[in-house]
Amino acid sequence: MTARVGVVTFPGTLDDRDTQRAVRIADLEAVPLWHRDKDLKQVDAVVLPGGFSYGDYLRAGAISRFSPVMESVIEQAKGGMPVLGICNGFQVLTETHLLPGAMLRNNHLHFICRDQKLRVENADTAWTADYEAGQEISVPLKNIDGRYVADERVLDELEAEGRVAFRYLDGNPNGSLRDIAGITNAAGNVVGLMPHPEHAVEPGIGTGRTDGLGFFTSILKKLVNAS
Amino acid sequence: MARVVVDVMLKPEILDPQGQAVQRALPRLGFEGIADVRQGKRFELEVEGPVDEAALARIHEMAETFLANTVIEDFTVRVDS
Amino acid sequence: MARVVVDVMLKPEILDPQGQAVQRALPRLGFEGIADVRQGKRFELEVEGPVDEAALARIHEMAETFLANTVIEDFTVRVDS
Amino acid sequence: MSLDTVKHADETPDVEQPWAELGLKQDEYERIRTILGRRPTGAELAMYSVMWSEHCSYKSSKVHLRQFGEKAPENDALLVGIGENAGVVDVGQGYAVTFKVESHNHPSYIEPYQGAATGVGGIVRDILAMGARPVAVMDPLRFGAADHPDTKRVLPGVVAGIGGYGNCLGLPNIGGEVVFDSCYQGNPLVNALCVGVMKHEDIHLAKASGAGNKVILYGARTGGDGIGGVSVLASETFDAAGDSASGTGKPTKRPAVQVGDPFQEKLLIECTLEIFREDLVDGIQDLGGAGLSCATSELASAGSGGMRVELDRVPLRDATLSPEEILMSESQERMCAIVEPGKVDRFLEICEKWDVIATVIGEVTDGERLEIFWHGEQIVDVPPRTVAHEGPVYERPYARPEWQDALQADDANKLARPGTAEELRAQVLKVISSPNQASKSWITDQYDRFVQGNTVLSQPEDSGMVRIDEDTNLGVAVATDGNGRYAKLDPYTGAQLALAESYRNVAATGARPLAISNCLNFGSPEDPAVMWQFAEATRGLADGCLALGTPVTGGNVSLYNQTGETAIHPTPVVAVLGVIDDVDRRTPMAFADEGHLLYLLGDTKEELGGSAWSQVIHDHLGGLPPAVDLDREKLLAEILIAASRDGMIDAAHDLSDGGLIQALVESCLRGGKGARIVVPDALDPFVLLFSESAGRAVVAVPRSEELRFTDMCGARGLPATRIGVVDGEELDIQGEFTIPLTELRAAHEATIPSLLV
Ligand SMILES: Nc1ncnc2c1ncn2[C@@H]1O[C@H](COP(=O)(O)OP(=O)(O)O)[C@@H](O)[C@H]1O
Ligand SMILES: [Mg+2]
Repeated sequence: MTARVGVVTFPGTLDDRDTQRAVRIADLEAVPLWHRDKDLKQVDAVVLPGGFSYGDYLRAGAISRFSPVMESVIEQAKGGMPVLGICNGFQVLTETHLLPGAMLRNNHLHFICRDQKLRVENADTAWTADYEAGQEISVPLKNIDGRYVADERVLDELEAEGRVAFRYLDGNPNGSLRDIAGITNAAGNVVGLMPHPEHAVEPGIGTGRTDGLGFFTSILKKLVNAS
Repeated sequence: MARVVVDVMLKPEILDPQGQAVQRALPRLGFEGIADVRQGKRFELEVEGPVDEAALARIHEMAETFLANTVIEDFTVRVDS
Repeated sequence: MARVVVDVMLKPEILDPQGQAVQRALPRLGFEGIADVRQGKRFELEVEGPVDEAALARIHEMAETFLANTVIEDFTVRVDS
Repeated sequence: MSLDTVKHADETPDVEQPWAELGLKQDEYERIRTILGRRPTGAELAMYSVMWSEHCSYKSSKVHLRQFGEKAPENDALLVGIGENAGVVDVGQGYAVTFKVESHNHPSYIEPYQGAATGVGGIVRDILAMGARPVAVMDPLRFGAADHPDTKRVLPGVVAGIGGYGNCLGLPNIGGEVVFDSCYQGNPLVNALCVGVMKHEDIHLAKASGAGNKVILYGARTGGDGIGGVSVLASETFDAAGDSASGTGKPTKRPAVQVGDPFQEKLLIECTLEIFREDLVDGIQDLGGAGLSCATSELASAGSGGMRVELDRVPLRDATLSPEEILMSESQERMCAIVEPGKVDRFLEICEKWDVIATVIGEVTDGERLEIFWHGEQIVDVPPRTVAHEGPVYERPYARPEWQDALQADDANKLARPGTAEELRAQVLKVISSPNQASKSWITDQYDRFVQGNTVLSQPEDSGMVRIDEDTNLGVAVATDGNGRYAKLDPYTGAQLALAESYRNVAATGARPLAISNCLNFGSPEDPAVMWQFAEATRGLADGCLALGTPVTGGNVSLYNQTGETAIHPTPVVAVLGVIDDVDRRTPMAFADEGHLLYLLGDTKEELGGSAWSQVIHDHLGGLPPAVDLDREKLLAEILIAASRDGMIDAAHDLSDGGLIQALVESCLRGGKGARIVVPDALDPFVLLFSESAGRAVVAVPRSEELRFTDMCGARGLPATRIGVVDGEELDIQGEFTIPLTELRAAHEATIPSLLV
């Protein structure tokens, strides 16, 4: 039996089909979830993919956060279900306050698309167990609202608890405080990051690297071991 | 130091996708009775020296040539009290 | 129909690169004497029915939960006169 | 003003009508009266005027464009040719690909962000209307001088608009062009290309047939934006932009600028694709220039029977719009579908699912007229063909300009050349850091090139390439090219050079060129010299396509790109589409492996006319452009494709503007490896580095493949000269100079950012 990973589509989601592909490449079953449905179809984990849900109008993630599917995701996440937010998904997670902080316009004000080097700081989350702490990976980064901010108290807390999951290396691409590229909740089941692991899972496609596959193999192991 | 506020809004006849998206979301969030939403920009300028007519005229010009794109936007300038 | 304006600005301690970019450009355009610029959002809401205290309270709630993200932004609500 | 009904028009033949303000000529207005047997109503006048504008009717260009059909090469791959929203090409395995390049030049000058954004939106809807899922975009751009203050306004806005719209739609931007030249100062060229993929059976056409079928308008509400946009912005000079006439002669000032909503377009794409999957439409048309006037008249004209439309049913954003304005509005993100009555409910359901507004606005009739009603009263009653397909056609006079001879006599090969190795080195650095030759990554990094997870190659590679089937690895490659300087020196050759370069770029990545699309950007057709350039360029392109066996599938013409008497350089932009059976076999441009041997393919002659070197070092434009040899181009392409398929080469880069040195610098920087170059005895180092002879490429060959590769070239008769090896951390032109990669990178990459901050 393999595990079922739900991939949510909001209006304006872009990377849902790519994320489903990445899930399948890791030998998991990809289950499309629709924003209007509260029903999570008994999935074992959920990915909120990248894109511009609701055009990123108002603020990135601000409108999607109120969708029916998110009511269920929030509830289940609080109960321990693994949830990964990539880019726009990360923005949704901060808007729901499942993860602290907020995402703002990049400090240089431009959209930026590049191959981004990261350090995996926390390899104990549901989505990073297949990496080593301190491992350096490269995955595509592409966004305009990628500047992570939170107040000093929250940042210190994140650092103290080891909840900074990923940090930018070789130059901060957007002004994120403390070079934060992604964070986790205290339980390690909810993880959000701006770069796109689902676009680094096949050789020859995109940057040609497969450094992002570990997110999906991590969750596979976790779910299969649990069952 | 005095503060001057420049509000920049899309002209009424120009499509405002952002305002529309907000308006359409409101009923779902349980807020009824908002017939229209327009979203624009607000600039707060901290002005050195006195905000006299000359200063306001300059800010008006700045708004017209730079802060707003008058092809699609209107603007207002006012001293914040 | 009455208009209510909600202004949303980044909290003062949060870096505002858009405002900074505007401010940096001003001297080049020949506008001196602006010490600081902050850029925020302005929402114009057309409200059906009377804008009484209850209505304003609802709009306040809407601003707090939706129009602004209070982790990073402050807001004000006022009836447009 | 009261409603100008058909009946009223019949009764009041002598009413003065604002045909001149709407851009119609006296004889055109008379022709409308003859067609209708009465004066047109205000609504009819509005429709004819936009549909007979240069932009929609191609009245000046049509007689020349015909050659693309007349000289079309035999080609089984062409499934849908010129005349539809976009051409469709068979790429095998049951897949069809549609692609088209279109201009949004004038709007992008007035409002760079929105002009460019809606340019992307428009071309994407054209592709969608063919039944295809859009899979990639490209953006050939041209701006005024890089250091001109207005370029600082236009360029960042255009780039942000293309990125803002395309990124939000989820379409990878896989290539394009950025060219600076003062000739584009008041007339930047913003061309946009979209590629879409479908199965053969999913091809849809823009026609309304089957009496009783419903006409459904879906997408955004109709507003007052862009009214007169077509005729004022795209066809005439636009001094009066912003207060174009509104069709009724009312004093209202409607903005001619359209604002795009990429989020709405994304919903429109997904909704439309779901509608296609369930086979719910008979005919479909996007709304672009001329809005509903265009969509209704084209659908009715292309189909059988007539059409009846209740215009008052159109959902409006602004309730005060008059029927004329509704017909002319260019509000974005709208589509029009013809749907059988039994499928309407399901159609509307899918629209509701995607939050897309959809309204039945009329039906197909068994008559022959396009009839439009406003609250029950008839305001339009026309034969649709006369609006959409039988507009005026002009045989504009053309003549080779007097200055052409002097321009060609001003030979660039006679310009002063560097006297020493030191000077040559300095000129190399100057050329590769000049705005046209410098790295464009400051721009292209603002575009998402990874979305959809199928991008195999993207800028700065020779062509963009996307995988279209995950199981078989089938892929398509597209490149766009154009060189206004060459075309100015000789428009016939210039157009062929654009074609040859684009063709070569596709082949360099290992894909087999199949078909072309083009965007012809020129000055005023009323100037005989411009018209001559246009005639020559189309003739060159048509002849070239015939020689290469790649048919023209469609394209776009943008005229009136001029300021006062001064036209832009004639700028035909050519897009070539190619297919590759296995994307794993693609050839990238990067020199990535030390020890690989560098071969220069083709002949290098002394050809500096129109070259980057002549522009950067001497600010010179004169002489003749490089000669074209299309048989040679074909041979080169065959070699590049075979070498990729059989794994004989590891990298390839086509040679074009900037010559060999430009290609070497780009391939070295891309791979992070240096190269040692030995100048062949027969060649002068300066000519080797800077000549822009066509039909050339540089390739990196693993030593183990050298014999096989050179044997192949020898057997086929393609000159292949070993010029060096991938090696070290510097570019070493032996006996001349060396430049460390770090210095090259700094020179190549610093220019564009420094110009735009
Ligand atoms: N330069 C050109 N080469 C070939 N076909 C062209 C060219 N310009 C326009 N066409 C064709 O003429 C038809 C009408 O073009 P256009 O009005 O731009 O279409 P649309 O309104 O769908 O964008 C299309 O089929 C287009 O491909
Ligand atoms: Mg079309």
